[in-house]
Amino acid sequence: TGDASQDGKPSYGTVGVQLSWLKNMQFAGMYVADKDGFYRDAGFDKVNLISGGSSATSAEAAVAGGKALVGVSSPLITAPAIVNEGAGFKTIGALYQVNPFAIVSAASKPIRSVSDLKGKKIGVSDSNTLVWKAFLKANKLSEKDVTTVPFSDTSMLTTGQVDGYIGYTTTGAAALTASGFKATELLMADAGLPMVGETLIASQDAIDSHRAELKAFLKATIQGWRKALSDKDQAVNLTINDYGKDQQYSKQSMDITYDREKAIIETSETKANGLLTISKDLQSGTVKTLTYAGISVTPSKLFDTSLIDEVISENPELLK
Amino acid sequence: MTHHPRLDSEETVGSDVLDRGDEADRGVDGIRIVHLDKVFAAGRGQEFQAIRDVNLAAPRGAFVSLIGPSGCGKSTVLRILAGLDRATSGSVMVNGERVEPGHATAGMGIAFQDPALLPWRSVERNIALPLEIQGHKNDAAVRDLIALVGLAGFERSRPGQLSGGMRQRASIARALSVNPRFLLLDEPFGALDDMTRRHLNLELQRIWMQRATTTLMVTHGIAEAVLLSDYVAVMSAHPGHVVTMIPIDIPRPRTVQTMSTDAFHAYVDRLSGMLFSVSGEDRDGKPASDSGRAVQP
Amino acid sequence: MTHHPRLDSEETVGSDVLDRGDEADRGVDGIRIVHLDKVFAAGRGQEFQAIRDVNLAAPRGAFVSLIGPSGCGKSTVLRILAGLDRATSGSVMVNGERVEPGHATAGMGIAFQDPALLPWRSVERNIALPLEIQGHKNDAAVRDLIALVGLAGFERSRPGQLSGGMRQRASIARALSVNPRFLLLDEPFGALDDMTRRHLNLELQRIWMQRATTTLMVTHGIAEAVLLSDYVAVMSAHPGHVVTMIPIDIPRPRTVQTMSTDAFHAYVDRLSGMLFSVSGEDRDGKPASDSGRAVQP
Amino acid sequence: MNPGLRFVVRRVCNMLIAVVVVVLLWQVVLDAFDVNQMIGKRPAQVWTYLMGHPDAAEHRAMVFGNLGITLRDAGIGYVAGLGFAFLLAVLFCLFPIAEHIVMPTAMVLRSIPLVVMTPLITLIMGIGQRSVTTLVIIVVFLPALANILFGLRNVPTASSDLIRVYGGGPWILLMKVSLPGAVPSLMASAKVSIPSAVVGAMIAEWLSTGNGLGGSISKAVATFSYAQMWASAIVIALVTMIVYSCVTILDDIVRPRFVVAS
Amino acid sequence: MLLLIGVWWGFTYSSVSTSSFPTPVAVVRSIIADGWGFYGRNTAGTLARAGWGYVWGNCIAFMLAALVLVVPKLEELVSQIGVLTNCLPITAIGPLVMVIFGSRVSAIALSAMLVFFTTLVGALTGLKSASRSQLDLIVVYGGNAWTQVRKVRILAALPAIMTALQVAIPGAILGAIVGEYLGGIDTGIGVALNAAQRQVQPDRVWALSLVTGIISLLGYALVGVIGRLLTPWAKEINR
Ligand SMILES: Nc1ncnc2c1ncn2[C@@H]1O[C@H](COP(=O)(O)OP(=O)(O)OP(=O)(O)O)[C@@H](O)[C@H]1O
Ligand SMILES: Nc1ncnc2c1ncn2[C@@H]1O[C@H](COP(=O)(O)OP(=O)(O)OP(=O)(O)O)[C@@H](O)[C@H]1O
Ligand SMILES: [Mg+2]
Ligand SMILES: [Mg+2]
Repeated sequence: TGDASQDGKPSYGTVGVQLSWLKNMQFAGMYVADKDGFYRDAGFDKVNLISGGSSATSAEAAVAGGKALVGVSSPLITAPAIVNEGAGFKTIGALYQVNPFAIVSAASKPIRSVSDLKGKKIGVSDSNTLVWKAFLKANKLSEKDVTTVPFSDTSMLTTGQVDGYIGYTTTGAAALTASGFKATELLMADAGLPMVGETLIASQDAIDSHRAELKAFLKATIQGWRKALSDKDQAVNLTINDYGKDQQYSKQSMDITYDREKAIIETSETKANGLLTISKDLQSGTVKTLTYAGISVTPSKLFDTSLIDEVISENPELLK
Repeated sequence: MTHHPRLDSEETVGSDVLDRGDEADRGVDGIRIVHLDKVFAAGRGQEFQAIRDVNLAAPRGAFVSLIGPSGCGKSTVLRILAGLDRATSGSVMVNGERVEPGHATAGMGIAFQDPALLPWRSVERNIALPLEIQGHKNDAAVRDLIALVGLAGFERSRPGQLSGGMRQRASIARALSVNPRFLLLDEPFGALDDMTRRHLNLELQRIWMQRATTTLMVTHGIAEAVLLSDYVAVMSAHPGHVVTMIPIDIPRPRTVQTMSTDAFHAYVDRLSGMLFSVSGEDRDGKPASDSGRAVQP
Repeated sequence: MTHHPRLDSEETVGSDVLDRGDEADRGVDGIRIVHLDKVFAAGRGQEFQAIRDVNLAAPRGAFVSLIGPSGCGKSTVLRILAGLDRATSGSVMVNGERVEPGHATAGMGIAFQDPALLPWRSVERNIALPLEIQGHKNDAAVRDLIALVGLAGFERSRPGQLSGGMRQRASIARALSVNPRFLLLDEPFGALDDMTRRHLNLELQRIWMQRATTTLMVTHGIAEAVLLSDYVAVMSAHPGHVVTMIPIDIPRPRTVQTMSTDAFHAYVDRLSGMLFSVSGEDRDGKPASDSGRAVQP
Repeated sequence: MNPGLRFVVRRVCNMLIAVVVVVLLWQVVLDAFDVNQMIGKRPAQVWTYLMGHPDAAEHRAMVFGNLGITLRDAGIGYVAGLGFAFLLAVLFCLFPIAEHIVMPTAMVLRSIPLVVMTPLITLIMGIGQRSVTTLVIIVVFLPALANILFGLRNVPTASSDLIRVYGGGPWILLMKVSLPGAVPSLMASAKVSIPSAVVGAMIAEWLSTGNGLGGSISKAVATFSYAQMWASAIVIALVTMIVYSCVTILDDIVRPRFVVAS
Repeated sequence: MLLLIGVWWGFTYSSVSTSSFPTPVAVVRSIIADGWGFYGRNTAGTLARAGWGYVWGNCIAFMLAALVLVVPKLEELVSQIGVLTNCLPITAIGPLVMVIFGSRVSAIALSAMLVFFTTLVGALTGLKSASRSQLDLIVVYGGNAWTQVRKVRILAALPAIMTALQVAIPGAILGAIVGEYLGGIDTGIGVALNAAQRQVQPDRVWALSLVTGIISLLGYALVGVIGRLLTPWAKEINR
């Protein structure tokens, strides 16, 4: 719990946030919250946005090790951590309301439905093994119906080594199309796998003893995302020219990504309940999906929505 | 090539050896070194002239010794003759063939100043190496050579298990293994006791007489040079230069007894005097000062 | 230790040197080698006895030369004296201290049979190495030694840029750099021409007389041994054994002139005879046969 | 006890000591850095996973099954990579010009991350054993090549002079001098290449076939199965260490035949 | 080198869609288009990490090699630890390194790890290459094992060590890139590579790889030249 400074405003000092990937469009709301001072206003001296990368479990590791207050992750990692290790994490909010995973395939040889999958060769990177397993299970496909190979680069699709691969809808087909390769995708969410994505996780310890801090963070993050969703130029600009500057992202593909993201962040549910919230349906849907992947977990073990609910109810302006 | 090398010697070279009837096939073109210069890069952009304008001619089949103060360039001349180093200028011919750096002269045998045995090969296999390279094996010859240099019983020893003198003897045997028509020896007997040395001297003479091998031997032993040679060339230092070449007119075969003749002693004294005069001016035996280091821009 | 080493020599050793009034501090315990044996493992489980029951005693401050046929074990004795090899049996004392393998005898200088210069160091720094190891620097001394061995002008050359004889001279200078109280020399002048050799012989005598250095020199030059030594030890081969030790009773300082005295010649002839008799039975100068290889179970 | 047996016993003891120290180090480092127990499994936890757990037999079957695949991949790659490096080094010795063509290529190949290379390789070789072997070769190849080449080139001038004066060409120099002289370097490459081959095989499995320990380890990390990850890692590490020890023993036997102190 | 480019050209020209494997022209164009601002910043980051990794890896390797020299019994153990650091896949140790060293230093740690073993083995082999007589020389003048190390062994080992240091260069760079690839870092070739891959920009991916290759090549050549300058005697007597 932060100290109250002289003017009565709480001060939480500097905290770290472990992102799930490089600084790209996925975290635009946080950039806005940082740039426009929402985090500062909430009582943080500084919020360090720590880039992620190809190391899949960095968020859990950072949160467990105390290096980050909040991590951005996915139930597909958090749930096994809880089940396998009895880890004290909880998912306290979710940005994506729709399962972002999709099977990306060439438009010339499209995979548009589950029935198209038979006999195809699909590239699956290790971090997506679970969701693929769940997908097969949910659609009653056996390992024999489709060939699975490790996936390293989209060139495997463009050179025809695979017929499709599992990627994020926000970057997958869009980026490919932007690069001149016509691609289509089959959203897993449309194939019986509801799930939240880009979840915010915190350790049970933080939830118990740093509740105010977490709530302040959630509030500022929601503010950031609200601004980002209403001001496309700022969001895209911050990504390209500031936070992700060294990657020299192309504006065209960031624009596409923004639009796709917006669609899965702003759903009818979040319009009603507030950004980052997770409805009961979505919770049980996520848990069902996890069950397909062989991970049995209950919603109450995986989620703790009490903080986000409190934040929304305490700050009704976040719903307007 | 008709150009005749200029020799800074008092004597002229050639006819006396050709008179020897039993060696009719020997020409006048055994060794022919003309205006030989060698400049080494001495680091930091500096240069060091090791030998300057070295000239030397000897008939085919002759035994020539090269004596001179330490560091005067004897090994340098020998290495150029062997085709191992490139002369800065000048030319070298052996038995009628021009020596090209990097090309081996056919029928050459050589013993370096340092024995250069391959540490993983036994004595026997070290001696057989030249034959192996040239593709003919001759175990009997190798065995004879081992006995000749007194290494019988050590055929299978590795060089690391030999004494210094034994290594040197192995290296001599190796030089002889190819039945050379042209033999280069760089202080071959330096590490041997007098007894062994004398024995090998006489053996060397025997082999040389049998095979009419054109031989150049670098040595520090004046007596040894006189005992074995048709000609003894004397070099001065800094930069190295052949100042004279003296024919040794003592009948062959020479024996241990030869060494007590007056003629022999006269040659030895004369060569000692010469070596003394090229070596330095100091009566007390101060050595050639190596300090006059020629540094060229 | 009161036990007196048995010497297989005709002479007994000691008193004549002690008589020399100017060297009153010299004791009788300069070098004391008692019943020394060395057996090498010769591979494939075989053994080779290099020396057997070597005994040798010389007073402190004496100059002892060791001569013998190539491969008789001279270097082996020297390396054991230097504490570099472990004797199979027997004991060795130097200047009153017991030599322990792996421990350096204080105040020792040594020149190996092979110069063993460090290729990355200049001549100057190679010579300064022992001083550096012992933590005292003495640039002036190093400079003097370089001049003494005639390497002035080559201070900064690396060993690879020197001739064979020059390398050997650098190695001698290095042995002298520590102002040794005990000096071991293994054929130190083998690669040098007579002139340089004689000069260095006399310089060595001067230094030895100044500093009362107990010295053991392995050499193949009988004249050199007589010129420099108080005692000359003669070794026979297979296995190596000191057969006799002859005191040289010629007044000091000896000079080039000494070498033409009758006394000198008498010693040289006597030693040659001895060396001859240990070297082999064959009149033609056949060397010591190395074939009697002692293989022990 | 006969000397051969004593030698083996001593080496085995050394090996055991190394294992004990590594296990201690493992425990100590994790404790010292206070690594979370979920991620940094301690020796005891790995032991439980493999031996004490109710599903231990299943775990063992999985880990050792994958180990077999990885060892096969690494072994093939090791032999091929080392052989290839050796052949090229020999080629460079005979035709130095070849070095100027191949060396830069090898360098570029070595420094491009395999994640980028893999799609190209799988495209050419197809997904399977051939591309795994190719990837292992890329990892093993350069250090081995550099070491062998260094050994082959490190010929005393005196020895090469000797060959030259007797009319021996590059081939004879190579056979009579360079190769025997390079034995220590060859053995050093053989040693360095062992861990390289193993890690190369695992990377290749991860990126290309998804089989073996390489595949299972990264899948385990992705699904937060750290006990499995650690168990796999430790097993492969131990096996590699044992193989390395064996080659070291071989080295100790072979080397003295070629380097004789003079 | 030209040959290599030729093969590349031929390959990309003939067989494959250029959208996945670009031609050399496309790669060069991409380099020019991205410009100094992009490559300067990213390579500077990677180079700094690789440089530190190189320094650390080598320092640790040398320290351990020195330890082995003083206590020869440790050789087996030390090299086994080297083997250990070198036989674990980055996917396994990556998370661990991130946890232990923190994400920012992890690239340096990985780079150091890849450098460490090569140098260790090179140093251990080299330190044994001093000749018997050179070591004897030190003993007779009262030097101890440590004097032997300082005056003889290190210098005798220098040629072998320089080779190891040369081979370690691509290792260091690769380690840094993979470290960046794993995460926690905002600027660097590894990050840019990862981003470009995700954004499906094969031109840039290959351009970055090429730049990496060239940097390694330069570093390799540089160390080679330094090695030759440091060991002028190596081509002289070479006993
Ligand atoms: N590689 C080299 N670089 C520079 N200088 C060299 C090189 N090799 C030889 N020299 C110099 O050339 C001169 C002649 O050397 P060389 O070996 O021919 O002498 P040498 O007459 O054989 O002497 P020694 O009788 O001592 O063997 C010496 O002064 C030596 O320093
Ligand atoms: N490491 C070794 N292993 C086996 N035998 C050895 C070893 N070192 C020396 N010997 C043998 O010991 C004998 C004596 O060698 P040593 O070097 O002492 O001879 P030396 O008297 O110095 O001869 P030289 O005058 O030729 O130098 C030789 O026969 C040699 O073969
Ligand atoms: Mg010479
Ligand atoms: Mg000797």
